[in-house]
Amino acid sequence: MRRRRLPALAAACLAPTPRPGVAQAVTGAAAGAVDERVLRIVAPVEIGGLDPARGGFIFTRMGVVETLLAADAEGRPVPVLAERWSVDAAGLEWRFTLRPGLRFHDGSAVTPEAAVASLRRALADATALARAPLAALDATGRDVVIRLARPFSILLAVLANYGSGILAPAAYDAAGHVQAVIGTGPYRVVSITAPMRLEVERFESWWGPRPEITRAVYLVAGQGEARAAMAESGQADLVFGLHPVTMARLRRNPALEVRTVAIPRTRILKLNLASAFFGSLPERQALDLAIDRQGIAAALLRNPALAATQLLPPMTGDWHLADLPPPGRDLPRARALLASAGWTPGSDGILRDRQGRRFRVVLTTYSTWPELPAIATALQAQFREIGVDVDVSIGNTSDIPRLHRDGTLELGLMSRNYALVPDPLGTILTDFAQGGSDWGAMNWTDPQLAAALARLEAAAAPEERRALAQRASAILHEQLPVIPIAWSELAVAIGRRVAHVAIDPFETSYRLPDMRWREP
Amino acid sequence: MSGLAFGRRHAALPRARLAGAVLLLLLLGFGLLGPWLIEADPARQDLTASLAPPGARFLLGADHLGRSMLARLAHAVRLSFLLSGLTVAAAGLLGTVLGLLAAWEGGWLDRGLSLLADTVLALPGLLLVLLVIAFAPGQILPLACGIALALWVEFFRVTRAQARSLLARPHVEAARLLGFGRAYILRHLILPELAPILLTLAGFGIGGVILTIATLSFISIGLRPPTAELGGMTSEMLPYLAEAPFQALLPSLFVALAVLACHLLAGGRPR
Amino acid sequence: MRRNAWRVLRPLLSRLGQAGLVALLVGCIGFALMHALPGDQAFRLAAERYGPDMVDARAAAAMRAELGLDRPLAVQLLEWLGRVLRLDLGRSLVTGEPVIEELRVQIGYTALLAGTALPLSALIGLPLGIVAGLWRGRWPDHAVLGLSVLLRAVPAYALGLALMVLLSVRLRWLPPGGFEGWAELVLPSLTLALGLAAVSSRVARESVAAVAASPVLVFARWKGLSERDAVRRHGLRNAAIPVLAVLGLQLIGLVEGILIVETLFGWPGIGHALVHAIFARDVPLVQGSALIMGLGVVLLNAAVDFACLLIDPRRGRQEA
Amino acid sequence: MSGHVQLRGLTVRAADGTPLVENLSLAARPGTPLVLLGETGSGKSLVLQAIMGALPPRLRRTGEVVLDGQPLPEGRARRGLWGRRIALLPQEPWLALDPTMRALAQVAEVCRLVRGMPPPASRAEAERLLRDLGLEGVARLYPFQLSGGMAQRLALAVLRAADAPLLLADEPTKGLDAERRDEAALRLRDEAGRGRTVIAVTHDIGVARILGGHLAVMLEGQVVEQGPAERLLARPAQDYTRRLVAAEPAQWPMPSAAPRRPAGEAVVAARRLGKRFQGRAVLEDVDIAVGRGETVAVLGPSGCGKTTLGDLLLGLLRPSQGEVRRLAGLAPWRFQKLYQDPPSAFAPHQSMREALRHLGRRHGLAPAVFGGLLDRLRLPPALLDRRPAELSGGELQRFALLRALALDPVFLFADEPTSRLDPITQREVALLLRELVTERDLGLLLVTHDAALARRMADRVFTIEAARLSPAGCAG
Repeated sequence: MRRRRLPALAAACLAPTPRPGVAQAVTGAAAGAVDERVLRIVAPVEIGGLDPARGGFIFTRMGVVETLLAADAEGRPVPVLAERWSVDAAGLEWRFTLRPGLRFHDGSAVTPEAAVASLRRALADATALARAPLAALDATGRDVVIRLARPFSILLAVLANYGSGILAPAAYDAAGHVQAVIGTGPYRVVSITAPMRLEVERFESWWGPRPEITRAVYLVAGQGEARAAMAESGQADLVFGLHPVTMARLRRNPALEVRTVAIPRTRILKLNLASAFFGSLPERQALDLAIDRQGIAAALLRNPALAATQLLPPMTGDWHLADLPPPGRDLPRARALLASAGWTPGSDGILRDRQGRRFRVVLTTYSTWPELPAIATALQAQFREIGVDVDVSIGNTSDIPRLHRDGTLELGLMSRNYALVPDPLGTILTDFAQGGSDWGAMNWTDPQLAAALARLEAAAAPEERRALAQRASAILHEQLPVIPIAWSELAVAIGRRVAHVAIDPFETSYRLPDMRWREP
Repeated sequence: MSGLAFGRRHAALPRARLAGAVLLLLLLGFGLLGPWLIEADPARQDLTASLAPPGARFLLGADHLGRSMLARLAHAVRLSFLLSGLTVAAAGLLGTVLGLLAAWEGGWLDRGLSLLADTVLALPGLLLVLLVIAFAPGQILPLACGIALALWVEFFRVTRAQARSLLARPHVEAARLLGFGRAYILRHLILPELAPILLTLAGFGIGGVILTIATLSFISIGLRPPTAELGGMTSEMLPYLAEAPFQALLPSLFVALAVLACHLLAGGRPR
Repeated sequence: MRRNAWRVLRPLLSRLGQAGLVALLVGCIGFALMHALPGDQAFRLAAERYGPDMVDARAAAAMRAELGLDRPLAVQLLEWLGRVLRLDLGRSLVTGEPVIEELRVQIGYTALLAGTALPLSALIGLPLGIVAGLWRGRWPDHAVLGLSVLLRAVPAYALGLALMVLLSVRLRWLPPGGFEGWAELVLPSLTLALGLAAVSSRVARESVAAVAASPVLVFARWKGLSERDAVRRHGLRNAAIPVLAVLGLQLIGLVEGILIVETLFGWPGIGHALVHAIFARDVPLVQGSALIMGLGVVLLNAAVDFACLLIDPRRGRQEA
Repeated sequence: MSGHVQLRGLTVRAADGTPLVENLSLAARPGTPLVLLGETGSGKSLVLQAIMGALPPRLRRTGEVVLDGQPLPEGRARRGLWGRRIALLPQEPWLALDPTMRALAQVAEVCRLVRGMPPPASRAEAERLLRDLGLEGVARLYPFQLSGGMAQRLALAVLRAADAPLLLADEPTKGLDAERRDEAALRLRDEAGRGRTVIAVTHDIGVARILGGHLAVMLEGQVVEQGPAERLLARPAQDYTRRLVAAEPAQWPMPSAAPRRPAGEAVVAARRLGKRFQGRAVLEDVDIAVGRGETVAVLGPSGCGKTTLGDLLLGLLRPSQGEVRRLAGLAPWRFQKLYQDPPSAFAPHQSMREALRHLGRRHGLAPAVFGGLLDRLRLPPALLDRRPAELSGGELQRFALLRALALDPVFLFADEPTSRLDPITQREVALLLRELVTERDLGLLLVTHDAALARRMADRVFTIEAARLSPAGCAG
């Protein structure tokens, strides 16, 4: 289908000079046979900016920007820009050797110096890499050399994070702002209409096998209904961020394939253990027992298997405790636990402690994930049954870290991604070591867990890692610093035209180079 | 007067108004009496009954969380009318007072207020609403204040224009000459003439506010759950349109009915 | 001649004053409210910039330091006003791009949407209104009234969704989202236009009904003109004057509609930008986009003023 | 040119069957105007509408209208005669002319669309028609830029363009001041002189006198008397006609011939008074004083600034220069005003009783005060419960007098107090006012455009011309 480039026309009228950065135009037609077909991806996440550290995940997913290495579906490191790497015996000096003959999209060569420059920028920003204990960062010969202050077992996972993407020196302006996304990936930017649209075309000098898809567009549609309609009308080939309810409808559509992949993301309740309500374990256990996870998973998420038995889902391997019983709701036990903690029901059914204070807490959540407000409402009613009065406050994503910082958060319902770096340890470390963090525990420390995590951070042997991870998960399960509610799955509606679609559970890439057009 | 003035009135209008009044009364009755008569708790959930069709247990079916639609609708209608009534009252009061002031004082005050009103009109009303709501998300009063802040202009403009022409009329001048003070002129000469127009405006306003709240809920700035409110329910239920069209459309239907009633009652005149 | 020039200049000057006030008000309201709001601006900005998974206190601290958010408010406000005078709207706090650059593309899209929706609404609303006004009290009048009330009773987003489901999912005539060609423009502009037409058809109907009963049209008939000539030559133009004046007011509805429609259809316009900027506490972008929208309304109102001057010779000459 | 019209048993009934025009049989022929004279509500306008076939939809007509021996067709077919055979000069033509179209175009379009002339010829013809009526200067002006008289001539030019043999005129002088009124009436007579059949409707005897021709006096839907105008106006046979003729100001009794008391102390006096509106001087260097028990009349065409003068004296307007001095030590409400349009001077939703009760409460007046005044002004107490819309102009004007007199005024500014009233009522109200001046020792400033009225009412008469006040000459 040929579309007239209408907005370009409109934009051209108003913007006589080409903008560097946001509307970069790349001249030079793709070599070889011209394939008119354009792969269209529709997702809810807007393009926040050009910097890999900020909203850069779009460019990594679309295959524009690459990292030194990536993770496979099991989270194991695979080479990308670095063809191999090595570490010294002390686990402190890492050496990454770049592939020979790498080119940036502007034709310039990829040098270790350029890679180091990009990594330095990542270090200076709020990225995953910035949390690693880096002592020095150098380029020698074809190698990028990273020296650590102490052993850090998840360095490879951190380097696979989009924030560690490598851009050409020409991508930065004098002040160090990213003015154009000049990466190394299989696709290069044709145009960006921030924050809604990104168009890419095949980069003919990519180091890997030549992809079949020549052009692709990333289009943002914020409304779930609009996204579903775009899938149904055949306007999009891949649609991400489907509402669980619409999934059922789309499944009935013969022109679509709806695929779901379990992802290491969990909806959890964050509790302030310093508050008067959740300080003792029986209180937390009571809340845990009051939750009807099966009901929530079935009615709101439309997949009973998503009811969380524990914090980390099965796909996290070492971290998942295999033999836990399915979650059960037990209101009498919950009430008994609360009574043991000194809470007795008042005349209105709401619990009171010995000072007569009501068990009334504010549950803070946000609507970036559309299911969260609904889950919060369900929890509100379920907690009401054991005499806990919950006030739901729906705000912005940033409310949870903010309230964490000023200590006023009581209950937070949130969706936490445990694979920001492909190894869950990266996230678990920040969330549960050292008294918790913005998206983790609040005012809770467990020396045993801290010790286990510290050993994990340094340890290397797989057998020991597994034991430690299991130990850590067991502690989290028993102590309940956060209460898991439901796991997540990534749902994608796939149109007729494309084949060989692979869904990355770590959401780092759309795997465009692997896709093929289905012959008509 | 020559005979030309005969028979120009539309016979249809009073009938439409009557229909609007009846509809409004029915809705109000549902909203006021419903919560008393219907024993079901609008917040009570039964996740196993999610989206249950209308039947013996749920007369109008259940929503996605298994709550009684009937109970929720009754509470929602009451709240929506209360909220929009409150908002329109606040906006109407502010707009009318300022409009009278501008018409009466004239001069700089008039010009200043008019310019301000025009300017507020030029701003996106939603901006004001969003900003005020952001002070206390999910609460009723800021929501009402925010909408009122955008709504007063309409009352101001109409009041000012009407009051200006009224104040220039001989009977007001005569009243002044006869020794009547401002209070008398306002109370006995201006307000009785303004009242029907302001009521019409209020009717449209109430309908508009219900829509605005529904729209705000749609971009997830509404009232806190589990508050039952028509706009919030509309957007809450929207994803379930394909699975449970009846329950999903009910709140929208009530919004439409409420707005329709207000419009019919206010008369077919545009603002 | 001087009087004639004044006739044109005076409304323009008054609109210019209004534009100035819009700028000032947008600056101050945006500023005062944004800073008085609960919630930490740095956290909000970080949430928008780094994404929901990456926002934390560290990101917020980085934002705070980078943007100088801890300077005195008065300094920040004066700085903004000073820059506006130099036509510099500053940089978006979220993306770091100049606001004017961010808005430039979006203005184009919004202008495109509004520019399509307005004529479309006129095309829908005016003929319906004229028919209703000429056949007042009879069935076409009632039908148009019912349609208009119905359209005004349905929230804009519900209307948009209904059109989306009907025209793109069921009938597959139009794409439901995106913004790449004329086809994608149809649904959002139709949604907007229907909402506007609901009002403009009523205005047109009242205006036509008033003119139809006015001595002007009666005299035109008495002169011997046929009904068609009478309506065409004396009815429509006189009826157009109030319609045009109300059109100015309609622009306000346009602004509201644009916010909703752009959000619903993911149209990358200025309304969409404004909603996002408000959520993210991106003050320069809020100020910039609200300013542009406000000035746009003022500009369009000035155009309406001018059109009124053109078709209504009484305008501006009344004092003479 | 043909144009013989006969009305045979014309009857118009309201929807409930009440006759509004009853069994009217009249004839009109070219050259001799037929004038229907009567008060508001006498049904005279309905006769014209019945001839046009433009009666309001709920009225029923019986009887026949015959034009040149043929009964006029009904319904849509009658419409085809509009402009071509029958033309109707509208009341207040400045409202009926298209405000957005230039004068010439309004005439030319009739030539083109009704008579089918080609555009250039239409323009030439229109220019000729305007010239004939002395309107050559206004071809490019819009109706709102024309004076009332000019607008009336323009409307006439429009009708002439279609050249219909039958010209109907509905209150052709409504809203015009005295001079323009005579001019308009003369022009209409001129139309008849050109061989047209003219049927005019008026409540103004002066207009009927100028038009001449055949006069029919109507009362409550019936013709009470008819005949040649000259004879009828000179020797009316019916009582009603007699009263109507006597109601012309020129026929009123002169103020008592006895030497009038010298005017008392000045209640209001102005020195070197001037007023400018937007740079334009409306009044300049005006010296005027009104004494107790004295009536001062100010005469002038509409828009000359006479109302402004009154408002300045009352203090409703601030003078641009000079000063106004009112009798010291009096409450402001001892200076009162009577308005031109009586209904607009009352709050539309208040009954008279309510309005007076409020007034009494405000000033602590005993109910007896109002009782006495009701008797004096011959207002039946039954009217007290009516609202302004349910009262006639004369009754309202007397209520206006009542509420003013209740405050024991020393000065009264009467702004054309009788110009909107029917002739007989006008006479009653005006003479009542004259009596009250002496009785109450009032200072009265009367503003009017009717010279005869001024002379019958006032001790001193001034005219305003070019913003300056001067004593009126002996003429008029």
